[in-house]
Amino acid sequence: MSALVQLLAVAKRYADAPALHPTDLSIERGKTTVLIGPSGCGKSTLLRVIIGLIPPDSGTIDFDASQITPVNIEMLRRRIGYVIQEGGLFPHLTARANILLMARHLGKSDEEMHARLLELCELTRFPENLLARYPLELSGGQRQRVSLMRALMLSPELLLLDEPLGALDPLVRASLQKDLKEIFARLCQTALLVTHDLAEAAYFGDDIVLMNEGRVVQQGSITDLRERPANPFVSEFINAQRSVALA
Amino acid sequence: MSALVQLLAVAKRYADAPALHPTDLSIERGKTTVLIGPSGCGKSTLLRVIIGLIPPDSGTIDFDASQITPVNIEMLRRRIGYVIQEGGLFPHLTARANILLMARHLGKSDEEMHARLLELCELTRFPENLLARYPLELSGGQRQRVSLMRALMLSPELLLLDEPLGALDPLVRASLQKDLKEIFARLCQTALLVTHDLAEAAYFGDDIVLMNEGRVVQQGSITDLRERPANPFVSEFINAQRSVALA
Amino acid sequence: MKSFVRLTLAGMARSCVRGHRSALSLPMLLLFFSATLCFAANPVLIGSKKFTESYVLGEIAKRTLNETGIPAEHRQGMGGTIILWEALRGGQIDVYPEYTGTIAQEILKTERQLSVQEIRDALTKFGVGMTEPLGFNNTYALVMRRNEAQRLGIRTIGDLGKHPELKIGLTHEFLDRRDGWQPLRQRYSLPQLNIVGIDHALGYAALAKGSIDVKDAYSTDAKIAENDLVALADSFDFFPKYDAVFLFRTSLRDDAIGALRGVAGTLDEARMVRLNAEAERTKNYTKAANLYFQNAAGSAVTAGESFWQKLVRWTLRHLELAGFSLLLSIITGIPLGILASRGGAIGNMILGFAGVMQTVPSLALLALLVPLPFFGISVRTAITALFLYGLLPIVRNTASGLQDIPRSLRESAIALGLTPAARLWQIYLPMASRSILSGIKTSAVINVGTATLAALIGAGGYGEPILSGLNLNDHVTILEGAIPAALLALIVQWSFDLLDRVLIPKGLRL
Amino acid sequence: MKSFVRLTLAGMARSCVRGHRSALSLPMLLLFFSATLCFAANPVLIGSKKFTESYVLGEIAKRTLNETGIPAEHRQGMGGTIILWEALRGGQIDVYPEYTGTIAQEILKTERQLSVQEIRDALTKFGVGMTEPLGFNNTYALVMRRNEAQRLGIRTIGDLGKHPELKIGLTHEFLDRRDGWQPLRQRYSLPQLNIVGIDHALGYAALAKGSIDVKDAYSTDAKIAENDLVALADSFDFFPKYDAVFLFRTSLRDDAIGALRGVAGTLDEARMVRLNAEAERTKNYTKAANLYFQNAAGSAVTAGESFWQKLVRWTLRHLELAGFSLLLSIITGIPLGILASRGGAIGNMILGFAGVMQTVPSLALLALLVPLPFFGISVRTAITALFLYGLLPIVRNTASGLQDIPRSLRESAIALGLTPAARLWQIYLPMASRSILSGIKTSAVINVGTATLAALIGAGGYGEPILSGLNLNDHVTILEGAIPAALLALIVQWSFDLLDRVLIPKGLRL
Ligand SMILES: Nc1ncnc2c1ncn2[C@@H]1O[C@H](COP(=O)(O)OP(=O)(O)OP(=O)(O)O)[C@@H](O)[C@H]1O
Ligand SMILES: Nc1ncnc2c1ncn2[C@@H]1O[C@H](COP(=O)(O)OP(=O)(O)OP(=O)(O)O)[C@@H](O)[C@H]1O
Ligand SMILES: [Mg+2]
Ligand SMILES: [Mg+2]
Repeated sequence: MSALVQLLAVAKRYADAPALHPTDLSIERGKTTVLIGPSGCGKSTLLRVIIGLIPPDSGTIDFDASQITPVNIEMLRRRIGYVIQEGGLFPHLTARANILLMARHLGKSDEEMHARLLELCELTRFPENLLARYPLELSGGQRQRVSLMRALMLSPELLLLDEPLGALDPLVRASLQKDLKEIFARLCQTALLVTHDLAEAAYFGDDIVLMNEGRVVQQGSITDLRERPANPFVSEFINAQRSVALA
Repeated sequence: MSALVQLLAVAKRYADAPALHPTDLSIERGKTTVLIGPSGCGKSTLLRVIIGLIPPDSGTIDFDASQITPVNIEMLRRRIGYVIQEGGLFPHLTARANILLMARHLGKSDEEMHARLLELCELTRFPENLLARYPLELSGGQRQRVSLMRALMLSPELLLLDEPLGALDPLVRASLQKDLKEIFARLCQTALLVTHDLAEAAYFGDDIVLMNEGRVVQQGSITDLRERPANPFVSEFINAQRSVALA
Repeated sequence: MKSFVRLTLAGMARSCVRGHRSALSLPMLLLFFSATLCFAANPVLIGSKKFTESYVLGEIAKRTLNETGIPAEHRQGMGGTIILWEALRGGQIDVYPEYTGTIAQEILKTERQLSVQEIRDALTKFGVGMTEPLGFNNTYALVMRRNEAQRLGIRTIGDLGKHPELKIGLTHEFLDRRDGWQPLRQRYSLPQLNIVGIDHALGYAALAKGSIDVKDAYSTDAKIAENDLVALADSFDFFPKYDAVFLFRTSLRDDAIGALRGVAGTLDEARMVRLNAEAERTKNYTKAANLYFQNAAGSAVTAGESFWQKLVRWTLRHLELAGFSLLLSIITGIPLGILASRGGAIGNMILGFAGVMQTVPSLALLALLVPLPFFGISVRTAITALFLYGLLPIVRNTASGLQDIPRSLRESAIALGLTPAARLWQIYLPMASRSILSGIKTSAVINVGTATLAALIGAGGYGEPILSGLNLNDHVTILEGAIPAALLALIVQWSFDLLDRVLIPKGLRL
Repeated sequence: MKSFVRLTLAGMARSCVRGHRSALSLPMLLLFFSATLCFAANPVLIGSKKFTESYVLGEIAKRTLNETGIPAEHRQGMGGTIILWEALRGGQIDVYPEYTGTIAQEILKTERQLSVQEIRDALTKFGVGMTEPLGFNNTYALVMRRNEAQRLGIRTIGDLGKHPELKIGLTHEFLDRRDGWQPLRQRYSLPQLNIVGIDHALGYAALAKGSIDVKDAYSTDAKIAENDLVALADSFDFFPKYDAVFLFRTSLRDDAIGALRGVAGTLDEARMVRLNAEAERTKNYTKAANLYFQNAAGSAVTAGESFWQKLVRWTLRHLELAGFSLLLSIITGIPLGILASRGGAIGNMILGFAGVMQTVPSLALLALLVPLPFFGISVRTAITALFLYGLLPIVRNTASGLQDIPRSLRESAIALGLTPAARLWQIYLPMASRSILSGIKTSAVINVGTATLAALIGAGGYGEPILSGLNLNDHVTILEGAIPAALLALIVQWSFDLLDRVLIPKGLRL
């Protein structure tokens, strides 16, 4: 299986400092690639470059074997689902309208949309009766699930998830992780997931990419990272998370 | 030692559903009380009621033995530090200005503020050179640390922390947890912390409060919750979190 | 300020009365050439010249048609002969009152006295028809105090020859005209040398005081009745006939023509003098016209256009002016604001243009548009000026509202894959709606206010009573326009506030 | 529209010229009574009446003072005798040109001919001083074509008695005055019966054509030189003396009084006629006044106030009007907007009030303020009207900008424990700054535009050349005001855009 997304020497710098050094990365079809790394290392920047929100300073990105250009990016975005880190729900639309926005725009039938919506609510354990609320009337975790549903709605080829489960309680999170992993496997879903939870990374990640200060430090399975760390930073990072097992 | 904050039968309902059933809760002086529970169970609501952002429908709240009223709430807020779940950084102010806002308002001296700022940057592992950036120029985790610094700036008597470490990578998070715990112990800091990470809850929590659907289900140490669950929901919730220990 | 406007209008009215048979004054052309209405043209449109008698005849025509069940509108005081004639030929009006002498001299440009039939034949080739004379002849006349005339036994102009001691005060126009004093004196062989030139209005005062004994006048001038004067008979038919008639477009519906013909022969000089006097006394042309119907029908059937009916008419027109221009401002202002929100040279140009439009004060804006071919004196011009005037607040608030949308939400909309159009309509515009609506509200209120100036170019609305009140120096009439205008502004304000509830999404108002 | 304004102003100017010694017309009082300036009063303020000669004398006084190094300003054409006199006594002006005959009759209200010394003594008790006569006597005169007069050997009024065949055309004013035609005829025992009343302006044409042979005129009328006429000597001193003088406040600085006294005796009739002719030909009073200095000093030292100097003066005044009113709008508008942002009854009332202010068109707003005691015809009134006019956009945008702040940020500010004042200043207002600035920009541009109307009440600015251009029917002069006004709007627009960079926090522009 070839890569769905292929980054070649992609770099990005903001006014004062580089956020992304020239980076090569391939996201394999049907696999879940997990992006981990310290805060501010450039994970969100990488996702934003892929979906074309910020143009890279140099380098090329291929999607499905054709290079992403300002011309085709518009159409490509419809094949990508993106959960933005801040949530990015539109305050003037209800949860339902936020989720259905794009489907409506593409003229999906009402039944189809309704069925998919119910499916998603169940998946995310989102109470259906809250669908009529506006984002400001939802709790933080509820908002995050609405964002996730919005990204999943159209069953996109590629999912870009920027800490999609960060605000969720362990109960919902655990079952959501389980369900998502099953679905991803069943549908051969390609996904790029950013997380801070190493357990989550290990659970999802066929392939874990560890970044630091704008560079990919090591790529591989969790066992690779744990047992064959590329440098001391990798071990330090991997061992940092406190286990629930208490003293 | 008496309770610093004492809630008596505090209840709050939004238009269509109760968010908080009549709830009694006491936050002991010098201890860290941890609030856990499923998404949407009313944790943030509880914090917002305490700091007076939303008036409770019924019940009373005492702070330092005197009842909170609309008249004294303004002054009391200065003795409370609050990290809002959404971050709540002011976009028109730099990170530094956000952090120093209240201190400046109270006319603290420049040296004092500067010293405290350096202390906080070190505590949160926040690179000093980013202090001049605007919130929009920071990564999610960096923003969260700025919020935390803002809340800690004035060394408030009470800290209300609504998922303050959710967007942080394990490395920063682990050391921050350690440092915070030390500081809290040294200063006898009273804190109310909301988290979704049970390990974190266990690490901090002298006293863990588990909520569900607007009610306090059980209050006690992590051992109490684990070994003497009040009902099946408690065990389910406590056991949900996947450990990093792999198969 | 008020006096400023009053002075002007009074001045105009005066100059019109004096020269009403021949005046083609450019300012009047510009000012009172009534609107080529671009919408709603069902009713019969009646024009009148800018002097009392013409107003009254216009009102009579209107009520005559109304009573026959034909809707009619009266555009009062549009200007002088040439303006009315061109408006009739151009189809901007369907009917107006005219005088046979004026038709012969000013329109057909002949020196001869023409018979009614000759005039009618000549008019046919212009597509214009003429009723029979209405019954009175508004020509020049020499007038005297009634008692003095009786004492001296003077009845005709010729009788003046027997009293060379009488002081005669004449207007300069009459002294100068080729059908004026010199030929009259020859025709009647009058010996008088005792002639002074005197202003028309002052002449009546002089006559009353006895400083002069004889003066010239129009034979139906209300002042004749008021001052108890008598007009001397023109036994040699020296003065040309100025029989009042209605001119109409021959394409006018038959029932309307029939109704107008019915007026012919029903208005003698004494009656017309009385109607004119009533109009000048009450400052109400409709009331004066009603007198005609009372005497004719024996009873007052309706009171003409009541205040409330007028109020409705003004309100509708005002709403039309302000509403239509607001609509234009909105549908051009929002797109321009969207462009401007992107900043850069184009954004600056757009805001600069809208700013310059706002800078040119409303009057000047009208002044600049009036000379342009497409515009001229019309409702179009008024609406265009109002439209340009209302542009800036909408453009600017649209731009600033769009720029205030948080980046994270803009990026969400892009990342979702919405087309730029969908982003705009479904995300950006709703989110900027509060700011845009605030601009529209400002614009609406400005338009309601500025629309009162539209009456200056005859476009109607609340400016009509305001101007007419200033003209008649009648404060009640001014308030009849000023108060509704202020109320309308408040209502517009408040109904937009209600609209806020509908147009600003609920999620933004939490 | 343009013609409308032109007509009015022309009409006013005419009526002022005709009756310039006695006119106290209400509209003029309202319109041209120049500003009681509330700020900047250092320079000597010179007034003039609303006719050419007075303008020119005012300019001469101004340049005389300037050349002595005394700053002076000239408020042109403020009105008639009584207005100028009251302005002088009230201290709104320091100097103005007057005529001895007018002083005796209109101000001191005596029938007698007073000597210069008698007049000076009488004025002292009003705190007013008078220079010696400037050198010419602008009284009534009878004028004839020069060649005809020479042919017939007529030099004095008395000589007319030998030629009873001459046709005499007189203005009505002259026919009516108690020092007019009747007593003159008796004094000189003239036999003429051949008298016609004729308009002053038309009279010159009639004289040129030969329709009349003699007419009345002011002795320094520019038309006398233009038409090559000659004034007949008044050998019996029938006409009262109208020697031109400067009146000044005795409190005026001594060097200024000295400089004005220096003008006395330097301007004879022929010279004044030439200056008047120059002024009417070039439509430039300053240029005409410069002629005086050229001949006096033998060379043209300075060109008086150049176009650029005038431009600077207009610009400064315009900026003062628009800037000051904008400042008021801002400092009241933002607090009102803050109140309004809370909604409720008070919010609606505030927006309603500001809306009604916007509805009342700027002219009407001026008209409403002028009768009020505190306001009257003054810069104050102009600024107040502009201020009220500019209120709405600021109030509304402040309100909508504040309402658009996301709830999470409002709550953060509250939770931090900031006082309400600190929240407003440090959080809410900066976050709403884009919207507020957008309102201020709209308001600024409106004010720049509407300020041109302020010239109607003598408040100056770019409206001054516009109105004066309309008056003289001189398009170049109109553009001298209109183009800078439009440019100023653009500059204001763009400089506010620059201000955006400073005032909108950088964090909001990312
Ligand atoms: N303004 C509002 N109007 C109506 N319902 C609201 C509003 N704000 C919160 N709610 C509801 O109240 C309940 C409690 O919300 P709260 O934010 O306290 O949850 P939470 O425990 O903080 O959840 P999370 O862990 O997801 O942040 C939720 O079901 C939420 O949907
Ligand atoms: N608009 C901007 N201008 C300048 N610097 C920026 C901007 N946006 C992001 N950065 C910087 O770029 C770096 C990478 O940011 P990015 O958001 O990709 O981090 P991240 O890996 O997603 O971190 P986190 O885990 O905290 O979300 C950070 O140091 C951030 O401060
Ligand atoms: Mg990130
Ligand atoms: Mg919460």
